[in-house]
Amino acid sequence: MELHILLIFMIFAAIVAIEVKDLLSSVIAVGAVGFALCLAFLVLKAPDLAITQLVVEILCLIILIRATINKDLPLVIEGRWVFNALSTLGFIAVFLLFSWLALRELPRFGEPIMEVVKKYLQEGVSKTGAVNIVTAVILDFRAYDTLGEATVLFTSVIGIMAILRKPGRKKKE
Amino acid sequence: MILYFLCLILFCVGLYGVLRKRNIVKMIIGLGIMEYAMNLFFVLMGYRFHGRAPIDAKDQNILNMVDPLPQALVLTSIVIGLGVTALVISIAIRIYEKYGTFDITKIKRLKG
Amino acid sequence: MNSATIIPLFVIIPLAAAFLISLVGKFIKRSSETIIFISSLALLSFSLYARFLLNSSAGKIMIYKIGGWTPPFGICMVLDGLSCFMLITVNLIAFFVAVYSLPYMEQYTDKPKFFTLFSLMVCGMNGLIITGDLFNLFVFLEIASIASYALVAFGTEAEELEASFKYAIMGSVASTFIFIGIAFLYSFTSTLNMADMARVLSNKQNEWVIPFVGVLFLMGFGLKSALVPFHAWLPDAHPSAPASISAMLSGVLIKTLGIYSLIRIFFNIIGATQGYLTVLMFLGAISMIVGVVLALSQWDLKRLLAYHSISQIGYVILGIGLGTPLGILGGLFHLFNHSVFKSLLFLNSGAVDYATGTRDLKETGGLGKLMPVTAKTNLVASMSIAGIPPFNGFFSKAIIIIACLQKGNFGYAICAVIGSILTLASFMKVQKFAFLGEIKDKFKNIKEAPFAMLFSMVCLAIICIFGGLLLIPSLRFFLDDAVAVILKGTGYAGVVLEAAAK
Amino acid sequence: MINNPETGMTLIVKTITRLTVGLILLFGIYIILHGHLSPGGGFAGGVIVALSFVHLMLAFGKDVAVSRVSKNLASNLESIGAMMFLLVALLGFLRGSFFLNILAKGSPFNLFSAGTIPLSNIAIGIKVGVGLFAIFLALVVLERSK
Repeated sequence: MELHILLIFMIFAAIVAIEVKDLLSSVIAVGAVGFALCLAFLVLKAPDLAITQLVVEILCLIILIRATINKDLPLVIEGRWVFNALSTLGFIAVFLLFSWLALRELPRFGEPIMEVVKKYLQEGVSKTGAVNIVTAVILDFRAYDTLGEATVLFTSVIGIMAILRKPGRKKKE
Repeated sequence: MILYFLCLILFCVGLYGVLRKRNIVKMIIGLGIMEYAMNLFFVLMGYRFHGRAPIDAKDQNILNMVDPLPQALVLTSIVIGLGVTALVISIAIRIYEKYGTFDITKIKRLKG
Repeated sequence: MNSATIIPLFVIIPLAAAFLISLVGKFIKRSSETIIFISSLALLSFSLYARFLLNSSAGKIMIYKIGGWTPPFGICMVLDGLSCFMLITVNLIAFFVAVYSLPYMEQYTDKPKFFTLFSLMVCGMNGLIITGDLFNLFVFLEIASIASYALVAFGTEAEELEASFKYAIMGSVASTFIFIGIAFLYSFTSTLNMADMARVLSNKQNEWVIPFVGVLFLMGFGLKSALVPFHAWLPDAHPSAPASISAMLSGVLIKTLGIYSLIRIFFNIIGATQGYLTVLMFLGAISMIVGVVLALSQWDLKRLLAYHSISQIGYVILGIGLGTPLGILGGLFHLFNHSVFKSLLFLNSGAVDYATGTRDLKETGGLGKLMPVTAKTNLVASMSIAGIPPFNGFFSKAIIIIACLQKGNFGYAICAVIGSILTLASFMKVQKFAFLGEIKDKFKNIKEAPFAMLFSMVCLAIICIFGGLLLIPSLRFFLDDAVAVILKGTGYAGVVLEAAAK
Repeated sequence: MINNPETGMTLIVKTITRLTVGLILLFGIYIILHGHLSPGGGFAGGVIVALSFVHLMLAFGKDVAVSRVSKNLASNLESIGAMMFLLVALLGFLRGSFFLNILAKGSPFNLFSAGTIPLSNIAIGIKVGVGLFAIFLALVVLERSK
């Protein structure tokens, strides 16, 4: 039941984050959505994710505030034009309709079919020695994902440093 | 069933933000909300009623553990989201430095 | 060490090169160039060697179990006809673009960072091709995309930043759609291994999940491969990227990230029903026409080439969407040809930009006399993209058109013919305005591009000329294995699981 | 800690930071090391370590933190961390396949127990921590030089 409350709060905070005029308050509203997500992870029995989400959220907020703090905070004139509004809302309505139909056929909430994961749960500790099964999955059963993951972060750090360097091109002679 | 649908509504709020807003930072915020909804949707899939966190206790043998696989994948996806958001924010900062505004409709130096 | 241990090398080599370059790039002069040259050469030779290993392996498939776990529990790498075909295409173009960009990148500061990002992009593409796991495909898709977002904005000029921002936002939206699709599939089949998922999906009937997931993937990967409703980012992103990167983007990136993933998911996992095929064919035909029509009015050389990329991708999607063996053969062959001559065209435009400093066709004129080699390679590439007989473009387009006629939908065949005629027209314009006519006075003293750029352009031109030979019986195995994998469809699951059980 | 008044925040924040930065860093290292026993692992711990540096920089101004970890040192350390993780993966080649967990597994509940998992956790922790701090340095350095 508390998940329903959290989710409704997140949707409300997200709408506030999108619609509010001032940039800084929309950044704060996104922070609220992120922390509510962290709470949702705790309720869903995922402590690993709660820690990671909390900490990543703080860093994201710092970077976002750094990007918007002393910029001119213009009065944000509302949306682009009517056709764009209609097409977006139409697309969202169709997307939600079909997702409702598809969601009905998925296993019900709270009863996941866990064929592959049974092996992880039974042999997690014995085969990998790690008590935290999630870490066992990350660093042993599916360690290749984490290599890709570390590369994603490495790419974004190198990419950011490449974008933020001062003289982009040597001036032609 | 309702939880999944609420999560997809949150996803659509983020999508609305990305497609409709003119301010670059608002688009980045919409993207962030879409990432949050995406991660929550995957973890919701792995929840088990009165299940336990997937960490073995020393004494008893826990049988009803929650599904650890979505948690492992969403950990990866959270850090991917951080990487993409940081990259897009640094592009936005450089754009602000060059164009002097965050308004996407005014950033139109590209021809065609 | 059985023969399958070659497969992880396709990811380890570019990763090690990227980490090394970012470590030693600044201190040791020219070290980043040598490292990138060695790693791309090694990758090319390994992909060719893997092709022959594949011939000798049983059932034309090689499985590599990471960490020693059997597939449904761990991640496995799968090397079959289709992925080997894509590997050779990717590493061939990556090698020539790496050689090309050694002198070309002198215009930009901070070369080591460029080569790190380039090597990471190649690592992302290679990882995506050889993986047998759906979430792993998403992770490597992200690596290649983030590297290409940063590379598009490498010149940090105003237009490039704007183009890169639009590309990054649309790319991330596509990735979220793909991730939602993966979440649906995981919840429905509770496994992430592609082969295991195909097996579970084939005997678990559903009514709305697979169509919904199919549409999600079509939107996500359609945006990555710039099909028409989602092509808005491509004409902005490709011209503003450095020339070697737009060659990689147009030549290879939209194919591996977009088309290869679409093929894998639609043919090997979900099972291509007639509904999906007609949608694919329809999208392909529209892309063909829209791309060419928009390209006619362009004066910026690279923007014109970007619009042509959209129309040529339409050919490939039309070919593969036909579903008949001849159609798929034509589509894949055109995929290989397009990546060769489109990257050659972008490298030519880069050479023109390097020498004259401008890409606008109005200003450049009569460069043929001062840049003879570039003019000739551009002629070869223009002829093959327009589909003139001796060159490779003609063979693949002809096969696609014949396949369309065989299958009986004449509308698409007529679209294909009109498309190639308009392509010919617009490339005559390029040839006339860029290389023929009289030379402008401010370009009197330009000199030919440096040797390394000419080397890779000439080699690509040679491949363009002799590309048609791939159809002769002795070399047909190269394409036929890929076509066989696609035609097997969900049989892919049986083959992979049985090979993994060994 | 040089506490010249004009850089960084007010004195109160500086004194509190002086107390908490060490604790945050220690907590981050704890999370990295106990990745396979308690929740959190290389990623969460690395981000906490990065936050302790960011915390230091916000409170005391740019030059204090930069004096400790300069920008190219940060990017070098990050590539070293990434190299370490790749080497741990390649270790698996010695006995069979790519990511094989070849070190002794040990008994489950004590610290040195899960083979290569703690090593990978440390490598990822270093990489994430220093990498994210390098991002923050790049963002702030751009601000100064405008």
